[in-house]
Order: sequence, then structure tokens, then C-alpha cells
Amino acid sequence: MSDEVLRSDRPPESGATRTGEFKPTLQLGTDHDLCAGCGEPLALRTILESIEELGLAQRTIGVIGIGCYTALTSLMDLDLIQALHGRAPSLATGAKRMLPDRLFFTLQGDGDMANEGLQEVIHAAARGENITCVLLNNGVFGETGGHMTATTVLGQRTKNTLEGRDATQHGYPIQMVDLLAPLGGTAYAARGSVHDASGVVKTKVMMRRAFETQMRGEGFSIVEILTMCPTGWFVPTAKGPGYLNEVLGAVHVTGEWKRDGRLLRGAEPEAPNEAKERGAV
Amino acid sequence: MSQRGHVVIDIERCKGCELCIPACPPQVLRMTGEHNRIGAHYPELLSGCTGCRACWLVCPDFCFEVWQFDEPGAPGARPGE
Amino acid sequence: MEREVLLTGIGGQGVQLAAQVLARAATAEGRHVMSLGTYGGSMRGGDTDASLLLGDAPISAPPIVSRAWAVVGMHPRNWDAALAKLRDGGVALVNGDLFEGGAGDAVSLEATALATAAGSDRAAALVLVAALAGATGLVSLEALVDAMAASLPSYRTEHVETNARALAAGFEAAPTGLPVAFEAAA
Amino acid sequence: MSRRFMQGSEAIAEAAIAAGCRFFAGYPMTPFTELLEHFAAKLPAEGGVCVNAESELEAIGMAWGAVATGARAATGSTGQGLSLMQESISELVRAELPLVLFNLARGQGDYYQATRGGGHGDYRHLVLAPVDLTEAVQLTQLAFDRAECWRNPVLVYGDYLLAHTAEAVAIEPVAFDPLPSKDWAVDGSRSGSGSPRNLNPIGMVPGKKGIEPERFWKRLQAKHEAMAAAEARWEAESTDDAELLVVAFGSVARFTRFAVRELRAEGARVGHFRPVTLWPFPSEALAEAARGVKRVAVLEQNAGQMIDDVRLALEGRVKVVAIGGISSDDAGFGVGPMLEPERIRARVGAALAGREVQP
Repeated sequence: MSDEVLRSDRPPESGATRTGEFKPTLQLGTDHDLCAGCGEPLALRTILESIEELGLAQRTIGVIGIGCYTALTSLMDLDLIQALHGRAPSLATGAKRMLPDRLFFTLQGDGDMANEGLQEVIHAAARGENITCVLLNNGVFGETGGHMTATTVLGQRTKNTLEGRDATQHGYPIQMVDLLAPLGGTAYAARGSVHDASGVVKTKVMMRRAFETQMRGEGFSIVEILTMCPTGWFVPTAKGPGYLNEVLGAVHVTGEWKRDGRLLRGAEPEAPNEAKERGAV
Repeated sequence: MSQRGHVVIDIERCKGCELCIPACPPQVLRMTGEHNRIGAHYPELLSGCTGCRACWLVCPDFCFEVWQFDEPGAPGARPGE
Repeated sequence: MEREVLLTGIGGQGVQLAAQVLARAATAEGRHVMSLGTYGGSMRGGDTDASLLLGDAPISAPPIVSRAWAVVGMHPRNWDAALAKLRDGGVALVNGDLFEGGAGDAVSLEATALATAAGSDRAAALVLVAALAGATGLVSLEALVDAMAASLPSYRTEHVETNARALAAGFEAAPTGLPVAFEAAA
Repeated sequence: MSRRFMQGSEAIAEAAIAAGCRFFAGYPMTPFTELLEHFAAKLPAEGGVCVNAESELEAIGMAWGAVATGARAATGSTGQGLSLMQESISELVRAELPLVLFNLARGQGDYYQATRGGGHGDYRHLVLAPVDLTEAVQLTQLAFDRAECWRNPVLVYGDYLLAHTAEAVAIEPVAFDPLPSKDWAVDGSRSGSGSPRNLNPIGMVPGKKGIEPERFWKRLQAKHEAMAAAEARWEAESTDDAELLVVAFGSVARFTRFAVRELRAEGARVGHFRPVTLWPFPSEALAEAARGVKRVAVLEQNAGQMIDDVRLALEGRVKVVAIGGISSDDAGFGVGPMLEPERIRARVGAALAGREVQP
């Protein structure tokens, strides 16, 4: 590697092909106010590119929960319905029943889906509602500044678990994909992570499979995406990906959990002490 | 060093998270000491880019545009030099 | 002219169905009819009442009545309150099988026994309303049978035949000497 | 059109379907239950959908999604279930979605809930209170029309008596003026166009960072003021020479109106006023009807809620007395002992004579 610095303020004058545009086609701009190192815009890319690549742009409707990612909706060149905190699966249900040939996805955080709206998503899955629910899981309420959610891992420090989440006081984390995958109405369930480039690529594969499952009318699909929240985790921005992989990823295991209606992986019940040690920063 | 790829960096959008630095397989991105209008340091491009898009995939602020040269090492492959 | 009919009993006796059958039958015969069933949250065992207003003209009165031209008792529990609303010269009719020792001046009919003979003890309320209809000319037996068939939900249609026999039995067993409901009625 | 004998719940469901309602979601609760049953039985044959929601929260969420696609949709419950729905109702107002809601309540204790709402923020929606099945059939259709006209939820407030009373009614379609096109609805067709639709309650505009709550909500305030000016409905009778004006709404007004008609027939100078819309409350019409009366008597089946609106309308010009009160059956369903023609007549008679009525 040489230390020669190249100009990077403009494209090559000739002899080159653009292989990656600043933003996905279905994105209206690039300006957003989410924190440095946030994983949610990466998840947004996987969603928007999957819709575009499947040729579903003019047939897609998003139903958006409430969290940091809500601010991203102004970037989305999609017909959208803004839901209340936790209620996106119900809204998507009613809308999908009226327009069964459209692609519907919900976008929800862990506070939205696993705390406030847990019942909603479980029932939508059990009903086999032909929608795709996308969970952006960073284990904290990012928008309020880093508070414990139902997916916060044991030992994780948040503003209301300053000594780390302790099972005796705060209970155990809910692993959403593990919970939803076994339900009869769930056709596809997967958990990806955007902590590195290969994770982003794999997550996009999951997103496409979930959308394809829905368009084939096979039932409920869930894609959980682990996203960095260095602000809410109180870790240096550049350490976000590593923290995600080692701490959250150890509890919320990535991979496909159900495909073509077949369970692929079982959940390992975790021992509190081990996890606390693992999660302690 | 021959260039197979090139990135355009929208430095004014950069928030300085540095996620692109470890993500770059040929390690041709480096944080500058300069800062942009919001006060964030931003990456600069060194020679040796392969156009692999790893930076583009992990950038939360959509700062990267990626190009592949039709013929690596061609004269056009040294933009702005 | 308006005729008020009160039915009283306990949940599970078929009081609401009987009221609905009578109301639908009268509607089919051209009457203006309003009915209201009141019952608690539990389906069985609680108090249950039904009030019907049958008239020659649209009914502007509220669905709850203060006075009744006919009072039909399936169970003694709320009988006194219902009977207190009976107009002078009105009709009081009870299921004698469940009113031990009778019910004062009320006409008593062994409705449960008649219903059992027809195939189901659960049809006693239908026996009673058919008897009321037969005795006063309130509605015809044909209208009652048609209304009963139309009133049963899809998961109860196997009871149509038994209920029709119960209605016929009640109509035939109608006590005599009761007032005529509508002077011009058939 | 032929009359058919049916319960209020069935008549409301049929009227809603006749008005084009194609989506319903609900959770059983007495006396709302039969409304859900009738939608479940009838909607599929009309190409519609009825979802047995797992909670009232989900029911209103589903109906929200359906109405956002431009479909005519409704949900409802009993007052208790409506309590759970309040957050959604207030946000639906701000998202400007024309959802129709039914409260088949246990009595009239939900007047405040219906007209003030238990939700957050500044919001208003029409409240229609039918007196009987025939009017319920009309007002149900009106609810869908007004909801779309204003892009605002509308609540139809009935009760146990309305739900469970059966009469022969005809589902006569009501003719309405043409409505504006539903170009606000989401169907996915604007996705990828550069100008998609975003149905949200906070003034978020696609392509524009941030939200504009103040501008957005001030516009809603202006709309609600226009609704208040345009939508008041009422029924007044025998008010010209009345000394006593009786005010009641919903099913209870059927009792008071009957009593007033009987007393009128006997020569008593008593009039009757019934708000058909509880919001907007027909204040001006009431003030007009009350002109010259000695006393206004409010008979409502609760501890005294609508009486506030009556007093606000009359601004202290006339003495206002309460002659109703809480009255419940043992099950709590609101068919209390007060609801009996002779007892209601006695209360009206007492007010006419200037005697105090013990609630």
C-alpha cells in the first residue's frame, strides 16, 4: 500500500463504470440525522435495494414504527403508512388484506416490536399474515438515549441498567426470531447483522428471500437485523461493529431460522452468568 | 500501484464514524486530520482501490460512490492526479 | 293498537329464541314489531327477559315497557316483577312444570312435558309462545314455524323438526277463554 | 326496499356494508359482540374482510391499515374497548384517516370519552348518536360519508338498547353528494415516483428532513373549526311554547321523547331537544330551542356529562337541571331500572312541576 493520496471528489473522467451509487434508487436523498456509526441506514439499504431488484417498486407499501429509524422514512421513495409505536403489524395486516397483491413490510425497532408491540407481531405471525416484518435490533431504545429493551442482553449497560442488565432484576432478553420462527404461520425467519460488509450482503439475501416468500403468498416472514448503536451502547463509534458482533451477536444468533416453512436452527437457552460475563464491558 | 477501482467520497455527508476504515480489504482508506462543515473528520483515498464496495456497504451516511475501471491501470485510472 | 308481551326466564331456557320467533312471525304477518332481549354476560343461568311490542302502526314507544298485555313465565325467579306490569284483562301464562304450586291467576301449561314429548325439553319456551299465539290469535302456527326456521343459526338447524313439533304441540294445547289479541286478526 | 326484522347490530352492519364498508376488525365484548358477528358473517360475501382481532389495540390498528389504502373500513367496541383505542383514535385524526368507529356502549357513561376523548393532543371527531334502528341505518351511512368528506374519523355512539333492540327495518341507501377523490390513499403506485405518499400524524413530508408539527396541527385546527360550524345535527319538537325543555341523546331520548309526546297530548307545555351530533354539540340550535323556556332538564344515563355542554350552550341564561342519573342492571350493561317509560315520564313530570329529581 502506498501513502499516495488520490483525489476522491469526482469520478474518473473515462474508462470506468459506476458499480455503486451513493444511494439506492428508491432513496430520495442521503441527508439524515442519525448518529455516526448507526447501523439503521445500512439496513435501509438492504430493504430498498431488495425491493428495486425484485421489480416491486410500484407495488410496495411500508408501514413504519416509531424509533430513530422513523426519521429515515423521509428518505424512502415509497408509499408509507406511519404507525403508532408497536402497532405496525396490525396496520400492515389491514392494508395487506385490502391490497393482497402488494408487497408490505413493517419497519420496527426492538423497543417497538419486542416491547410495546410484542403481542401484535406474534399474532400476525400466528395468523400467517402475508407480510414481512423487519426488526432493527440494537438492544436499546436509541431514540430516548439508550435504555433497556426486551432484547437487551444480560450484562449490557443501558441508562436504566447502569450496572448491566441483571436477570434477577430485569429478566432475560427475548430472542425475537427464535420466538417467531416455530409459529405455524411463519414461513420465513432469519436474523442478519450489518456489523460488516459481508453481514450487509447476507442480510440483503435474507431480505430478498423474505419478500419472495411474501410474493409467493406463503405467509408471515420476519427478518431481524442487528444494528449498531454506539451512542446507546456508550462505546466509541468505531467499536460499534465489534461490540455488536461479540455481545449482541452472541445472544441473538445470526442465520436463517426458518425457510420454506422448515425450521433450520433451534434456540439455545442461555445461562445468565455466562452471558453476563460475556456482555460485561 | 495499479488501480482497479475508485471511490468518490461525499465528504460533507461524512459523520466521521470510521466504519469504512477497517471494512476496506486493501486498506486504502485513511481518516484525514481535516474536518468538514459539521466538524467531522473524513476518509481519504489512497492508491490500490479494488472497487470492491465494502466501504459503500458499511457507510451509514451514503458517502461513497464506487467505480470499476474497464482496464485496470489505464491512464484514466488515476483521476485527478 | 299495540300489544306488549313480556317473556321472563333464566339463561339457557330458550326465552330469547322464543321471543325472536314470535317477533319474526308477527312481522311476517304485517305487524310492526319491536323486541328487546336483556341478559347478562353469561349465556346460561342468569336472568333473561324479552319484551315485545306488536302494533298496527310504526312504534314510537321505547323498547322497554311499563305495562304488558301478556306476560309469559318460564321460571319463577323474576316472575313477580313481570307480573306487576300486567294490564287489567291481560294474559298471564306460565310453564307449570317449573312453577310449583302454580302462579296465582296465571294460566299454567305443562310446557316442558309437551316439549319433551315433541323431542326436546329445551323447546318449552317455544311451546309457551305457541300456546299464547293459539289462544289469542296473535300469530298463526305457520308463521311461527317459518320464523323459527329463519331464526335458528346455521349451527342449530338440526333442531328445526323438533322445534316445529313443539310449536304445533303448544298451539294445539292453547288454553281457551283468553282475550283476542287483535280484533281484526285472523 | 323491503323491511327485514333484525337487531340493531345487524342493521348497523348491513348499513355499513351498504355504504361500501369492506373491512372490519373487532374483539368481542357485550354489547358490541353481535356487531362483530354480523360483519364476520356478511362481509366475505361482499368481497370484504372481517378480522377477529386479538385485542382492541390490534382491531383499530388493522382498520387503520385498511382505511389507509382508501378502503372503507370500520372497527368498534364497547366503551371499555374504546378506552384502549384512544391513542390510535387521536393519531388517526392527525393522520387524517376516515375511519368509522362504533361504540355500542354500556349506557351513556362514555359521553366524555366520545366528545372529549381520552387520547393525547388536540383532536376532534364527529360523534353521531342514533335514537333508534332507523336512524342508526342512516347515521351509519352518514358516518362513512362525513369521514371521507373531512378525512377524519367519525364515531357512532350507541348502546345496549340500540344493539339489542330488534325491529323490521329497511336498509335504504342514503344518497350523498360526490366526495373528493382519494388521492391521499396508499396503494404502492407512487413508490419509486419521487413523490410518494406518507400517511403520518406529524407533518412528515417525503424528501424533506424533519417534521412540521405546528404547521400541520394548525391546519387540522382550522379543519376542525370548519367541521364544528358545518356538522351540528339535532332534532327539536314542541319547543315553540314550551316551559320545560327536555334534552336527551341516543336511546334514552326515545324514552324522553315518548314521555314528552304523551304529556303534550295531555296539554303540558313541554318540548324535546335531542342532539344527533354530540360533537359538534348543536349549541346554537339548543339555545334557540330554549328561548323562552323556564327550565331545561337534562336526562342522561350517567352521573352528569352532557349537561356540561348544555350549560355551555345556554351560557347561564336558563336554569338547567339534571333529571337522569346512573342506572344499571346487575350485569353492568346499562339497562337500569330508570329506563322504563313510566319512570321517565315521572321524572319529566317532576321537572315540569319544578320539583327536584333525585338521581
